Amino acid sequence: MDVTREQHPIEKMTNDSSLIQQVKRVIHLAPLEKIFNLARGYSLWPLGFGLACCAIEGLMATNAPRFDLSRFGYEVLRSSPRQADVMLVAGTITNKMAPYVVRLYEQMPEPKWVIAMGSCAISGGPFVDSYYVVPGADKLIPVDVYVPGCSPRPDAVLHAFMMLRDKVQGKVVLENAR
Amino acid sequence: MPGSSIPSTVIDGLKDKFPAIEVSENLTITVPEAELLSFMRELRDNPDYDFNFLTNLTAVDYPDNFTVIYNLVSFKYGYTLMAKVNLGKDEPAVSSLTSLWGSADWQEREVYDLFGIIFTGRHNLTRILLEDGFAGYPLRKDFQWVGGRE
Amino acid sequence: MFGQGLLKGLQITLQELFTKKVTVQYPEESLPLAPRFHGEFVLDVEQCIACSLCANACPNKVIEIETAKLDKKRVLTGYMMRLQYCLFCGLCVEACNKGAIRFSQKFEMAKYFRDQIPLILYKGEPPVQEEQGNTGITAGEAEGTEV
Amino acid sequence: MLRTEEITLNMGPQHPSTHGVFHVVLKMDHEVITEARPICGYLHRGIEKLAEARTYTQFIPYTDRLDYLAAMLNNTGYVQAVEKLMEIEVPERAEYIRVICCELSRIASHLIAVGTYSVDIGGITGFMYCLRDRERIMDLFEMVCGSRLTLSYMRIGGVAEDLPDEFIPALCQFLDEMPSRLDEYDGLITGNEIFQARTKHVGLLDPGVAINYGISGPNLRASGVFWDLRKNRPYSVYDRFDFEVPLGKRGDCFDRFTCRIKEMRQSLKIIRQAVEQLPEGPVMAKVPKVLKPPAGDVYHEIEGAKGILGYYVVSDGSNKPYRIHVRRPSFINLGFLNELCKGWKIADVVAILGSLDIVLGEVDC
Repeated sequence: MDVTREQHPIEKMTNDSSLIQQVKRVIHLAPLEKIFNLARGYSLWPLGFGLACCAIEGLMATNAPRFDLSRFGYEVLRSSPRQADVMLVAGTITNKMAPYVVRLYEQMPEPKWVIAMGSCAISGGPFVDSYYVVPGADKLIPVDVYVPGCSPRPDAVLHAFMMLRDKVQGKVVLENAR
Repeated sequence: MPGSSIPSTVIDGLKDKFPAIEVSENLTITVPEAELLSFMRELRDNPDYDFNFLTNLTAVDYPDNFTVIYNLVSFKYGYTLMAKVNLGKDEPAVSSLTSLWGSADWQEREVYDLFGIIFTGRHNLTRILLEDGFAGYPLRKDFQWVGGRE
Repeated sequence: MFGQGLLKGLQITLQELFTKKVTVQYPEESLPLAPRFHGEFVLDVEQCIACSLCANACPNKVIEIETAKLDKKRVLTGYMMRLQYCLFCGLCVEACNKGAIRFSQKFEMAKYFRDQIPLILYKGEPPVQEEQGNTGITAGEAEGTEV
Repeated sequence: MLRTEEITLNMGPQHPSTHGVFHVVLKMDHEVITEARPICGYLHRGIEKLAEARTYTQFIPYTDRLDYLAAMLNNTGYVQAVEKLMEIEVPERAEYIRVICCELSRIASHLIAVGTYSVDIGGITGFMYCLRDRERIMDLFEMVCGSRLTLSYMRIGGVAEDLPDEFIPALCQFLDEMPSRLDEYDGLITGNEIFQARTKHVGLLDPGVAINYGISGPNLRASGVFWDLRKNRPYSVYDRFDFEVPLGKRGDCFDRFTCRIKEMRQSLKIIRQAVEQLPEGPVMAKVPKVLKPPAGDVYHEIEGAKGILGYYVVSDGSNKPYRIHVRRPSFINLGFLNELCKGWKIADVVAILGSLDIVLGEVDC
């Protein structure tokens, strides 16, 4: 089938313009994408965005000389979400902060990934019973890797980054993927 | 602990000036709401006490009443003092101390935010921690909420 | 003199070039962990008497114990820790009289899916009922924290 | 002076210099700040409400998450408040261990303050050096209680466990090496002309105003007010140690910064004395399994890393606290930000905010 920009197979299936746009954006040339992903996996740029305690361990201590995130090429902490690939949700998301977390995520360019670090980001953690806490980052945004711990060690965060790298590069077959 | 609590002679002097105050065993002073501002002004301005530092301001929701607690420190003498004001359950209001101590500003806003106690005679009494549209006052005992546990 | 502070700083960083490196090459070599390190939990099932002291000591109701009655003796049939709520404070380990629940040195607990996070430390079949013993009383339910 | 149209600028909630999720609405006339309205609460988790559903011991881990940079100090403040309420006598050895851990925690907190302040001003190098040395304290904490950040080491009546055997030699090595490291910071950060140009005579805090606004800790002492609870109202065993309270002169950002570096030196001095005097004995007083303090209330203050840390505990005689309120130093120090920023340029806001050394977990509680 001749796939050109004008004659995309999806146009034969539906008339929904937004869906057509979405599919055109998502479907890429597979071999090229593999090379891209290989490169992406080795140069993830995290968003310099800390919420609570985990930010000290996940962003500061991992960047510090002891653990040194730059050995992997991930040290480029961008303060602007427009330049970041990975969002490290490090800390408790409260109801007041939730809209901003979503907005930051939406501002990040595709493709983007999210690591939920610590109990709070996974499920609200110690504060799950509170009146003002969002029970988990995945209630707001899709999460790729969960790092249990309160707070996890910097090595555990490095491990999560490497797991994310494997996922980005397609090295792992995700079991029971939905 | 040395120099921690206020000597009883000073308390006696205060009692003479403000007969309405009650002093408990551990030298906690309960002040009627009407006299709070003048009592606090006396504590701050009288050189015998010189309570220049309002360290803590909070409230408790007791079954019968709200209690606002003030912790004062005098840097000059090292005295500390705990003062309490009891307020009624419906529409609790107390006069603000922002004219005396700047540190009362944010702490009063916090108490307003979490307890719904109105501080009269001050500007900008808005919620500080929660967002403006939040319903209810979470630290009241009758506050109902749903947690996020699965 | 202007620039003196800058030179001093450069001198310090230059000296640092010749000192021992502090970076740990993490995936290849691992940092020596302290013996008391709070890692993943391990349960010594032989030791556990299903007293649920750990579940009661927990600040956040993380531990869920399922027991069954067998000859007037409580037997453990299930032990699950919902690690997504855990504070890793160690109060449960401290509460255990038998030393059954312990911390291990494993800290690489990252998962791709949320439903893989709860840590099932023991899952046994309920023992054969000789009398009409009741099963499935969870410690968590007794506290009123149904999942 | 020529006036221009007023501009409103939002700084935060996600901003690298706000040290967390903090929001300042800056109203500016050209480059000059006319109003800085801080908006906090982005990390409000309702810890005080959660405390009412937990027992006295179960609340200890939650105190870690207030000021997560100095968790030991938070632990200590809370357990001492409950001990005061229950009139528990803590064993000597436990008191000394508490002092050692508290001062280590203070150093760790100040190291982060110094390091991040260096980043705020524009020098990444200082941050790397501070974090390198903080890792050593984290190692010590891991030896003692198994965690790095959220420690939960203190218990009502003592400490959780005795010090491990390898702790004291490692601590002594740390104490020997740390003074030279502090000299390094002085050379790298304090002595740097660019740093001095951006912090000296910026954000002046008048001592009288500072006291009126309840500002405490190094921020107050930088203005020249001698008020350190470890000296003025010694709690625990602080009256047995010989140390000085560093004071600033002008009360500007530079003084607030150098006060922290000087305080680290004093903390090292305290730890060294505590290690020398460390007695043998039990580390836990005899306390009942279920803690039921008598009905009543107590307010206890300690000198935290950021300022005066107070715990107000109300008991109704049951095993759960009726109410716990924390006097959080960062929260009250932040109340003065508006006045402190007025009249300064926009670049100075970062310098002023960084010098106040706030922790958002503590501000929002």
